[in-house]
Amino acid sequence: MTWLKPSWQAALAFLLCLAALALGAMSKPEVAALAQPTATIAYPYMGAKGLIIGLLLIAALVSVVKLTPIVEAIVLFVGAHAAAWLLIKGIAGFEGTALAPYFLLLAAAWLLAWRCVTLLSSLRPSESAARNALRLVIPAIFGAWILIIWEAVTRGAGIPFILLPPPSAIGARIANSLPILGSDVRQTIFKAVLIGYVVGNLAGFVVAILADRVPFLRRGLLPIGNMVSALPIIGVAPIMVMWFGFDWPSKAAVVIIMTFFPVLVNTVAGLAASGHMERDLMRTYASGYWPTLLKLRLPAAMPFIFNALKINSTLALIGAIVAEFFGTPVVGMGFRISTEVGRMNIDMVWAEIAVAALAGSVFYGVVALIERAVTFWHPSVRGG
Amino acid sequence: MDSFRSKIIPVTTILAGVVVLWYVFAVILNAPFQRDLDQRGNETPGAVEFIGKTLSQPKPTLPAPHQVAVNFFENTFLRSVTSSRSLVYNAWVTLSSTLLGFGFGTALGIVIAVGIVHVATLDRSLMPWIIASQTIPILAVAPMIIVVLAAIGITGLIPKALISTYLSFFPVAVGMVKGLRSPELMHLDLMHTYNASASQTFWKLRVPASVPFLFTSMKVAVAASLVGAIVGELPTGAVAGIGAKLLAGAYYSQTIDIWSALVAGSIVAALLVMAVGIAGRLVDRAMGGRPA
Amino acid sequence: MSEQPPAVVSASKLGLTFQTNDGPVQALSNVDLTIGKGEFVSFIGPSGCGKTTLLRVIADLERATSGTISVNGMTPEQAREKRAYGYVFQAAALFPWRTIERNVALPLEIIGLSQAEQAERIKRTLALVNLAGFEKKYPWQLSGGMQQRASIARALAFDADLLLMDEPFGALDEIVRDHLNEQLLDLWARTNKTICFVTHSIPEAVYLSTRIVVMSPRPGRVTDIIESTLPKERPLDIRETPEFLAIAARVRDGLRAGHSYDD
Amino acid sequence: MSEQPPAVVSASKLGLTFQTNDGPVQALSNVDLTIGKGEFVSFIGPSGCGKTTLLRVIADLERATSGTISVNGMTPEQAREKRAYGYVFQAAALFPWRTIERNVALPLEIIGLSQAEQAERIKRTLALVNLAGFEKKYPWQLSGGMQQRASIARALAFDADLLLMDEPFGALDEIVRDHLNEQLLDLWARTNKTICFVTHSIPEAVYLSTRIVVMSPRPGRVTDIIESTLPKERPLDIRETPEFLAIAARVRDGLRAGHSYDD
Amino acid sequence: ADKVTLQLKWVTQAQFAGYYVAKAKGFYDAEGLDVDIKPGGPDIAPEQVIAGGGADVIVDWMGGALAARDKGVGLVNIAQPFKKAGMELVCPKAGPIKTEADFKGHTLGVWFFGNEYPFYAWMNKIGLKTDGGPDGVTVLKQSFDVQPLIQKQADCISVMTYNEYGQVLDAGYKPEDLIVFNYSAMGNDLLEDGLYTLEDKLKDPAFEDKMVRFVRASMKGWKYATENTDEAAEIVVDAGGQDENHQKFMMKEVAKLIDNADGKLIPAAYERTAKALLDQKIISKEASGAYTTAITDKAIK
Ligand SMILES: Nc1ncnc2c1ncn2[C@@H]1O[C@H](COP(=O)(O)OP(=O)(O)OP(=O)(O)O)[C@@H](O)[C@H]1O
Ligand SMILES: Nc1ncnc2c1ncn2[C@@H]1O[C@H](COP(=O)(O)OP(=O)(O)OP(=O)(O)O)[C@@H](O)[C@H]1O
Ligand SMILES: Cc1ncc(C[n+]2csc(CCO)c2C)c(N)n1
Ligand SMILES: [Mg+2]
Ligand SMILES: [Mg+2]
Repeated sequence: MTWLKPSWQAALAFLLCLAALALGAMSKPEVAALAQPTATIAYPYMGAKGLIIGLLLIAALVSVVKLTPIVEAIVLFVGAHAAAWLLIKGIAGFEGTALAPYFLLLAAAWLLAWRCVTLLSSLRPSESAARNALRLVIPAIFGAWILIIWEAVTRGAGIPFILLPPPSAIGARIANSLPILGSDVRQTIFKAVLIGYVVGNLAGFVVAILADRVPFLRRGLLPIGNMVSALPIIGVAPIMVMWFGFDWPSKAAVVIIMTFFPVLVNTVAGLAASGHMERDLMRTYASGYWPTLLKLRLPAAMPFIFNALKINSTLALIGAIVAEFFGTPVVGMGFRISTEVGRMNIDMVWAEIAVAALAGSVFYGVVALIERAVTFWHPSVRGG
Repeated sequence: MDSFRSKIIPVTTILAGVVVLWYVFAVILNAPFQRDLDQRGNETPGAVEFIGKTLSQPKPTLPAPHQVAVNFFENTFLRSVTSSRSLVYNAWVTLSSTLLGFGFGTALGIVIAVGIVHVATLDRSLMPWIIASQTIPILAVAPMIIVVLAAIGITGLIPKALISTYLSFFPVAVGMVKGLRSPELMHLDLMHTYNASASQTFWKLRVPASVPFLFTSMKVAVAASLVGAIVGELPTGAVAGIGAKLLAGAYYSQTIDIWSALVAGSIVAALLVMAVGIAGRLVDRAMGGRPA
Repeated sequence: MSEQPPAVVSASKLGLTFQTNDGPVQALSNVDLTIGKGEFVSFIGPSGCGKTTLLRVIADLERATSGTISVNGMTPEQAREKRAYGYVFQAAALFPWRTIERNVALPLEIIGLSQAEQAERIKRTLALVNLAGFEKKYPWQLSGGMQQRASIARALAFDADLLLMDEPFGALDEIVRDHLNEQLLDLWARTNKTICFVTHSIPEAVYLSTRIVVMSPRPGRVTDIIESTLPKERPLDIRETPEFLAIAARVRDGLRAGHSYDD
Repeated sequence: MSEQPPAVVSASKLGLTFQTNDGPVQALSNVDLTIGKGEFVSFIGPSGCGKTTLLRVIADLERATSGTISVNGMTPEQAREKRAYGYVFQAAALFPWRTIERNVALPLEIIGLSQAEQAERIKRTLALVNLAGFEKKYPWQLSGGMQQRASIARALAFDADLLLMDEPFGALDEIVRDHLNEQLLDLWARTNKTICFVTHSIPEAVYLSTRIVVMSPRPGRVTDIIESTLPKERPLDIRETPEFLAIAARVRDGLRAGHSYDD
Repeated sequence: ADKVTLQLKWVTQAQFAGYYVAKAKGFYDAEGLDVDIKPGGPDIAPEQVIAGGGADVIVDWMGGALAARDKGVGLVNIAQPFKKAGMELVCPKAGPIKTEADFKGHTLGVWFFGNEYPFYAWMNKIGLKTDGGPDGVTVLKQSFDVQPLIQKQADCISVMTYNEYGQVLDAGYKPEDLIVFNYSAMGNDLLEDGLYTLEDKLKDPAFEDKMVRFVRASMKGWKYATENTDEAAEIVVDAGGQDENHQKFMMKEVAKLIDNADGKLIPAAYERTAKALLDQKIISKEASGAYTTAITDKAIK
């Protein structure tokens, strides 16, 4: 028994800090300043370098000491995030001048955050409030680090704004373009996506049932259904614009075509998923086609059908957005994206993408919640 | 083969129905333009002649099936398969990046699913971000991906295949997470009593149990992968492939070309999906699947 | 009612061969059997001899490959479509997405009973199998024996004139089993149902049946049919009478004769 | 070996409560039990009394919510990780995508036996349960009893020192059951395994066991533990001896006392 | 030979014939250059490609280049082969629009992706709102083809003289059936196809010399193309251009925009372009240093 416990993340973070110390200067101006000690050259991290490295080293050290996981997680959380904050704040005004130690320290902070997430996900609190909090905190830290690394790297390495703007710029853009984003969301999501999603899923479902009910259609419709599967949006979108006009109905039509196939395939597979004995049971009741479908085969098919609904929740969004590249009124998320790329307002493009990602995640989350409620009996939900 | 023969009649009947409907719509959709044209030319054709004209416009709104068929036939059988105008050649270009992307995508999807099922950290943190990633419109980021990859010297098949990968891994990941979690609890308990390692439980129980989910997801994924390959052809200069044909057709309003490229794409899709289906049935049979 | 009760099940030269990946398996061969209305017939025989298969043929879940069979004078298919029988499977076959009471309600919904009638039958049959209080539980929250009892309740609630029961009491303890045996006899006596009952327990078969069909394995044949001479009224302690034991001995001999073990 | 055989299973004040949608269900309460090495302990009790749950706690498939339990002096988890026991589930739990012989091979693959050793064990155990000739069949091609026997073969092939068997012979006819009872006793005598055995058959429990644990339902409690005075050598006809019948009667009384039926 | 990568703004077509001719005729080889011509596509932004290091020089419209410059990508115009703009708005005579005064309340098709600036500058100039209200015009984002006109989804659509205008004619319209608003003719034109490179790289004399040679050979290509339009169109088709007849039409029309093939930028046109962009807040500050005549001065003597 010792009071130490090993953690490869902490050890590696420790090494990275030492390497950063050994390499010295954090940025090009600092090199210049060191080369000409007499001149007064401003450079980043004049005072903060020691603080950053110190924070990281302390957090790394504390995390190998046997503590309660909560305390350790808090220390890691504070250390990693404070260091990251100092790093990003320090580079302001010196974008594109960062040298290796900057990235090493960033990596060290990230490793500690990783260790923190690992710790948190191994916690099994008994109160449900704490469990729910963890459910949110873990993906939040993970996501925050995607943003932190993105911000630090784009700024540190000076990646051109029109290739990839830092998240802070995107955030600022979102904050002051809310009305535009709102009207785009209304046009694309509340009209095209939702209507297309509902109709497309229903269509796929109905065709699957038809094919199941009528053997003639099964043999005829399924191969043709397969052909619809890859009607590529770029081919179909212009045609839909021709047929249904410029406004959202043509986009909804594209969404219908895109969402049709996953539901078709999954419903067909799901309808084959009920057990033999259960089907025999229904036969003994001389249960007709529809009662058997309703009471046995559809419930058993639900895990498959929900897979399709989940896949479609993101597919519908992609479809509607991409369809807007091919002729629209001057509103909509796809319209905005393609227009603002042309105007080199890449931050606006990413703002729309961020909104799309958020909307898609909410959409998916809602579908997943309904799935849990409907297929509560399936082993994948009951635990396994 | 027997099942093949039993399919011929239904498929042809339904196709015939589709073709008839198609003709009707072709007349309806092409009529306004024809009327305009006749008006400007001061012509007053009879009904039959008018319908004939709507079905033989060079750039119709909806080409008639025979126009597409002729174009498809010419571009498929009358051109050398190495010609850039041959549909066979273009389909092959698209197919190769589809298959590569599908391979990557399936592998990536499975790896992600395995990670999510086995590693609590990933289960909690990764899934929301994968979902978010899927809502990023590919056509918007595809050019950036291509630019970035070109900057680090990757060009040719791989960038297109990566876009296919991006679209196809998600259905596989979603399906496999479900599939790998679908073994019955008693079977998991059984493996537990043997103190089977995670990898043994994975290979001997989770994988076989996930097979129906895997093949269903792969059908969706292979279709998505084809869409990705076609989309990926645009920002790479659209030099060859079904996507390039679609784009060229769209750019010059050659609707007949568009439709014959669409038909080619659909046939490729149907073949791919059926191939996955057949593979699924073979695997099912090898696993002692009970006839329904 | 006529003097000669009409045959409910009548099979002649019945045979069934399964085609499997490594060759055909003959599960039934040359089965001749007539079951009259109101009879209680038990099937007993070694594991794998074809009892389940025979029941499944009667129920039109399997098609015989030779011979003929009629149920209520019709083909099994017509009889099934007329909802001529209730079936208790060897495994419980409960739907995991339905609570116990909804599982019992399943056949009642299908035949379209009123809500009130459904509720009444559910309550009655669940009480009968001693599962009152477990109405709202899901199948995976019950023990093996409780699941089996729920499946019995489901078949009883269906209330068909012919009951096909495949080892319904296999997973039950002696006391519950005795209780259900009594209940079943009571039900049978009251309602004049015809019951085909697969069991592995010789005392159970003798206690319940008017006739006992002894089968032997591979290919499943009927080796003996034993008419019970016991009265219709059967208290539990009839099982200690010499008459009972004599019949049991005869069944045991029939079984042993057909069995493949030589020890 | 020491004079006092070390406890293989030792439970004290064991309790387990399931949380369900409509309130907690107490499946085990205050179970005190010690099982020594080489014992053959039967568990008997009404359906739903917690026999399966107790076995699952021993096997580390369920975590007790109160009290303590150790297996071979370790926690159940450590014991499981040492592959201390083989388990026969109440249902067969065969993998539908594996043939019978591959199903039996499953645990052998997991512990990493050589192909030859696997083949030998498969052949031996399948013959033991009289399934020779069915190696290449898939589970759905077997009868209920044959599936159960395949699952017994799988557990026996695993060859652990502690065997946990949950109604392994429930779906078998008397003769196969007698045969397997003898085989099991023989195996037990030969190998000095410890066996925990759930059954609903009083004669089976008395015939096999060195000790019989009688349980009563809701919440599952141990109401009686009966030491068998029968010799270790037990021919089948020992079941007609007065000594045997006396023990059986005592078990029956214990069962009846704990039972919820009042009839 | 020195390697040069040229990123086009659109797919291979006669709009870029000068470069394909220069390559096919060996003009680049003669200058010791090995030029890789990368076709563009819908929504591929040449500005992004060059910023990402994927090209040395790009073909771009001035509007896009200035917008990128405003965002910190130091694009500089080194040559301006297209002197006049090819963009115009066409309306069927049978429709409601005869003059600028008729626009109010109607639907006009416009390309976006950086091609919308001339249109908005024009509307700005004649004081029409573009928000779809009754006293403004409704704007449609137009796709690649002329369907909106044929289908009457828009009252007027944008065309390039050398491309979509031909398609309108192909569709059965005769020039006398159409009302045309040509941006150059109205004096509303913004500079179209020019060659742009990064100013940082241009500071390197070796690179500058390479660009001088590149521009010299390219303009030689343009000169040859304008003089031999059919041959140039065939070269384009060989390089992957679609539809030979259409390319021949396009080459003839493009030739009208080239004018003298000296690639020299006209500062007045530049000023007008820059001002229009600033007025519309496409760029946030006055553009400066966005072009240099040094290259063309050295290339074409
Ligand atoms: N997963 C579960 N969730 C909730 N309750 C459960 C669960 N498993 C078992 N129970 C309850 O625990 C009690 C004991 O069940 P157990 O399976 O141990 O009974 P058993 O003695 O094995 O009965 P049987 O002889 O019928 O198999 C039962 O009342 C059952 O309803
Ligand atoms: N679907 C099937 N395919 C192939 N063979 C089968 C099938 N079903 C049953 N059999 C075979 O038919 C024979 C009889 O099986 P059946 O289920 O009728 O036995 P049983 O008498 O009910 O036995 P048990 O008492 O064990 O349930 C067995 O040898 C079995 O292997
Ligand atoms: C999305 C989009 N749609 C249409 C065009 C039309 N277009 C084709 S070529 C050309 C001239 C510039 O090269 C123009 C304006 C475009 N560029 N981008
Ligand atoms: Mg059976
Ligand atoms: Mg049990």
